[in-house]
Amino acid sequence: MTAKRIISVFFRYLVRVITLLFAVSVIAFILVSLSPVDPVQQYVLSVGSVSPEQRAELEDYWGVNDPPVERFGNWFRAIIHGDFGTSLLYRRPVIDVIREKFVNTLALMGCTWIFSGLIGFGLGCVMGANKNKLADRILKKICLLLCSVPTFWLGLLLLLIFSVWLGWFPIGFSTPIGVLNSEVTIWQQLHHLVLPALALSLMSFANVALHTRQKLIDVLESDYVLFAKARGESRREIMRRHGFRNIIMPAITLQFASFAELFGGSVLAENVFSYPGLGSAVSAAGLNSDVPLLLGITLFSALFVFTGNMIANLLYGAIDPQIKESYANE
Amino acid sequence: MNELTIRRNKAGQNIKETRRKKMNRRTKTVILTVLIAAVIVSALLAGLLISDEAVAIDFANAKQKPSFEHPFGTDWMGRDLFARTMKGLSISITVGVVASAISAVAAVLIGIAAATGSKALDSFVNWLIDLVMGVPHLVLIILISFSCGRGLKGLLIGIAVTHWTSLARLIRAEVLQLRSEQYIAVSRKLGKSNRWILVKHILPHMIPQFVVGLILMFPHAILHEASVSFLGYGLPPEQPAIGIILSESMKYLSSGMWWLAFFPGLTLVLIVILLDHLGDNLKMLIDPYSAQE
Amino acid sequence: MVCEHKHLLDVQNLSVSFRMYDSGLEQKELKVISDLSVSIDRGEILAIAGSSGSGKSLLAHAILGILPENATARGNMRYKGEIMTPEYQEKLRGRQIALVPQSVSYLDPLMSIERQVLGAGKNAKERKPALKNIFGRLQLNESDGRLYPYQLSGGMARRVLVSTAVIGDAELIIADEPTPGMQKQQALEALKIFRELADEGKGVLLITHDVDLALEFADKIAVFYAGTTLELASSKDFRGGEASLRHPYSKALWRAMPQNGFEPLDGFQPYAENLPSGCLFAPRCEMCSERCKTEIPEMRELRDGFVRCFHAT
Amino acid sequence: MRLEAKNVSFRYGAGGRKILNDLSIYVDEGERVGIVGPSGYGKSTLAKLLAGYLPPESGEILLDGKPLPDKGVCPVQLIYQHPEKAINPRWRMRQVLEESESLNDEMLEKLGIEKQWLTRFPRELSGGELQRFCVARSLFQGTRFLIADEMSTMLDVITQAQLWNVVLEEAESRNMGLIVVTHNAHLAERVCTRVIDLSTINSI
Repeated sequence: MTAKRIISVFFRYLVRVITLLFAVSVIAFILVSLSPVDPVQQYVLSVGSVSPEQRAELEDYWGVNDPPVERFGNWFRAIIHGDFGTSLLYRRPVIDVIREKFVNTLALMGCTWIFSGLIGFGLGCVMGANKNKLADRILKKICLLLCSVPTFWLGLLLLLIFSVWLGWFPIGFSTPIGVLNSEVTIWQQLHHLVLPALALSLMSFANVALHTRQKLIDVLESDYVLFAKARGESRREIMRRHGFRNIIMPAITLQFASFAELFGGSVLAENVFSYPGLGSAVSAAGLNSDVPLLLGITLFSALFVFTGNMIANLLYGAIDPQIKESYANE
Repeated sequence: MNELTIRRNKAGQNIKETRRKKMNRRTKTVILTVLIAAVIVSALLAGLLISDEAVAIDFANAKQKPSFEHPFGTDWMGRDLFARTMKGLSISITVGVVASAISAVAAVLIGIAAATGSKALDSFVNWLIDLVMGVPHLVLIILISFSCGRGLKGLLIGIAVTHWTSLARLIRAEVLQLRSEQYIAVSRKLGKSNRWILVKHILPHMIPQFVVGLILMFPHAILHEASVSFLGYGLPPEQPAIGIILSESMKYLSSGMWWLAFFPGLTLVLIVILLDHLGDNLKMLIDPYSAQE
Repeated sequence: MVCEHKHLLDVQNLSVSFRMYDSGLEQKELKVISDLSVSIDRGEILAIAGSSGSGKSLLAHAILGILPENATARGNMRYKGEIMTPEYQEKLRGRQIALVPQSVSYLDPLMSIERQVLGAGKNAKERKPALKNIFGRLQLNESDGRLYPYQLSGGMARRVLVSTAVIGDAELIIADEPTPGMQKQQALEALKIFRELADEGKGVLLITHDVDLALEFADKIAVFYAGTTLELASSKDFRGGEASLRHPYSKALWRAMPQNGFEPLDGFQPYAENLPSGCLFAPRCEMCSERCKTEIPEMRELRDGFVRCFHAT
Repeated sequence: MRLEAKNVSFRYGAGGRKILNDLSIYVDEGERVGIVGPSGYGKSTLAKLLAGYLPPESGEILLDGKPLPDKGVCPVQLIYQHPEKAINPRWRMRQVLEESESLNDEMLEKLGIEKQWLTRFPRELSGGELQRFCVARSLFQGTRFLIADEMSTMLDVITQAQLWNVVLEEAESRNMGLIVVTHNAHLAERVCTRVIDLSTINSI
């Protein structure tokens, strides 16, 4: 693809992402303003008593009595300048809260993403290669079972077994209690990361494995593999030249397209292990009607997912010559 | 069910042989489907019929291990866990089924509209699907639940809004492919209107997909309902939803009451697995080609 | 059918049946090829002609030993006089016996033409120098090697598929429906390569539903009907008119051709699910006797061709 | 009555190569016109234009002087090469005939369609039998012209002869116009009153 072509395709996606993000912000704002919970009242509750002037100033700040479109206008303009407002829960700018907690969530989702990708893909290949043999039937049953298990219950079980009974791992939080943030060693952080990551990975690798298995079976039952067999290619050669090549890229593309699922899963995992990432923050924000934080995280998560989808679409264009050509003469 | 089979051997003579026709797969699948459906319906009814005093607080025998009298044991307030789980399960199933029904109907309408409507409508629907799939499901459900004041209504709408997208995309692709078939073009040349073609050609093809898609949506919806109530959204705390029972059990994990977390989750998983099997079996019955394993 | 000199390929009473699920999810046994006998020698083009969808492609897959799992094959096949066990078939596939498949869907969509024609493993490097003149011989130019299958026109795809067989220097080439819906001139042009290969001493098995084309091009024709061969005749027998043919079905075929009588025979080919006992053509044959209804006629030699009928003269 | 294409041109997609260019052809009632030529030169495209399945890029298709109706029952019916693609796999064969109200004993008997086929699904019948249903379906009251696009290419020689004898008989008895698209020159000579080589009338 010529450079000019790539840029124009990238630009088209950028426009699409921007329109989608704008739509997300509009819908999120509408949903939030529909809520019967009055943000000012919520703030007063969390702060304790508030003098009438302060209340008036707060109402003005929230623009409670302005028409909704205008309120959205102010809020949106603020966001463009990077001012997401301050979080009620953490009493700090939403941006800082998100930046700090995103690192934890990224660590959790990152290793899950890699772990479930590699193990899922590997298992999927094993299952697909010996379809309906013993190994395939057993692994398939296990994967199907894992897909029907809710992530949070899985987390509870892991907590029960490894923390309560065996005591190998801490009950929760990403850093040991009572230790200042600065002194926390990397090992301690990893130590707290294992169980939530395990819980999240067990479910997502099952999905990847089943998808890969089905894709490999379709490839191995295709005409061109039959023709490769007719030309005397050994089973191993067929797997390498045709099987692997034809499923590796769709698998990678699927991995990038699964950010939404991953984020959803981490919300649950973080809550079970009270792991201080974006996931637990968004559910806490919902419970305590911390509107700015809720909107901030929603937007951020949408951006995160759209980026993944964009990479997936670009990757898909790169590997499939037919789609690459359709870009070329568009 | 005896069936006379005539098998030819090499020499050309016919060997007449009666052989008890083993119960063919079709009847086996039908029986299995009915069985699973019965179990699910009984779980649903059991939950609804359980009286309130069965789940009443009874501090006398609080924190009891699973015993014959209390198969799932009791919680820190002495409430019988088995009764609460069954009640919670029926709520989960109802919410899951209703939410899936709503989203399945929406998926069909939007899917067919996108496939049969104008190009602009089609690209708008695609954009809408990207939008809904863009925000992680749970975040969207939290937002919707927050906007409805965190009641059952918010939970239902939340799950319905996040589940229709994949089925809509599947139905849209299926209808688009069907409309390009030659027999549709022939039908037009025989003077048939678009409506006639939709009813006589396209819908009979879509109904099996729709039914199977709907059934396969139940497990996901139930899992989502449990997850959302686990996070504290959805039903008020005193209602015994599986998610709530499990989230409350977290506090008592370290004090050794493992049964509080184990059994409710297990029953939920069992119901989800049963529903998955129900979906697969129905798929085998309704649409034999695609289910040809 | 005992014969002294060894054929390149000799198929004796081959039967292939499939385990299928019908709508009622009941498992049925579908006999797609029943007691088929056919043989090919070097330097000869044998056409297997019969209506499409009656299992001819399966014969090619049976010979190569690449039938799907739910298929079972009985009867014996010999290549150069040696029984074709699965291990022997595996050694032959792609080296001694080459398949030219029907459509471009038999090419890997994500691999360039050159890499696919060269094939896998060590012999790919050996074949590299030969690639240039193979492409030349099939009117493909060097640059076509870099294309992908979806970029090929119908004609180019067919020539690429033929080149995969030619490059391997196989001795037996099986072409499965190489000229779908082509006009006579175009088809003969596309098949010219197979005549060259036959003249170089290779055996060519041409599977087609176009009887017309088979008569013009092949040396010998095996008449395929409901999964079995009814007659093996040289093409000059067919050109010689109805009298020189043996089996009543071959005669009916000859009479039904537009350029002969265009007179159709009544009745339909039987289905693989409920094949008649005895001779498969019995229900439609006017010479049908009691024996035909119960006994399967064996292939027997008649006027230096072969026929599977008790009454043929 | 005459079915006519006047100075018709066509290409697939905006950038595609022009397949038919300024082509004119006509067929009168009772005539049987063969269209022959190498495969891939636009025979099937012309058949689809004449039957109103594709709008020509330029030029027009006239039936009895008036443009072909694109709504309602079309008196010009097309029969495809692959019958299994032209029949809804989920319908029973009876429904296929009911769609054009041509399910009557006389038609079944004429086309040699056996009663027990009516309750079967398309996948349980052979190509020859399916093609008979396609022919029966298009021979309803209003049909004036029948276009057979490689109708018997996939069939064996005997089934081809059976099918054509039936179609010719019906065409004569109803004085229908027939267009026979085929790559088989022998078939064209045998069946048609007049044979046209596409390359002679297509200025490509």
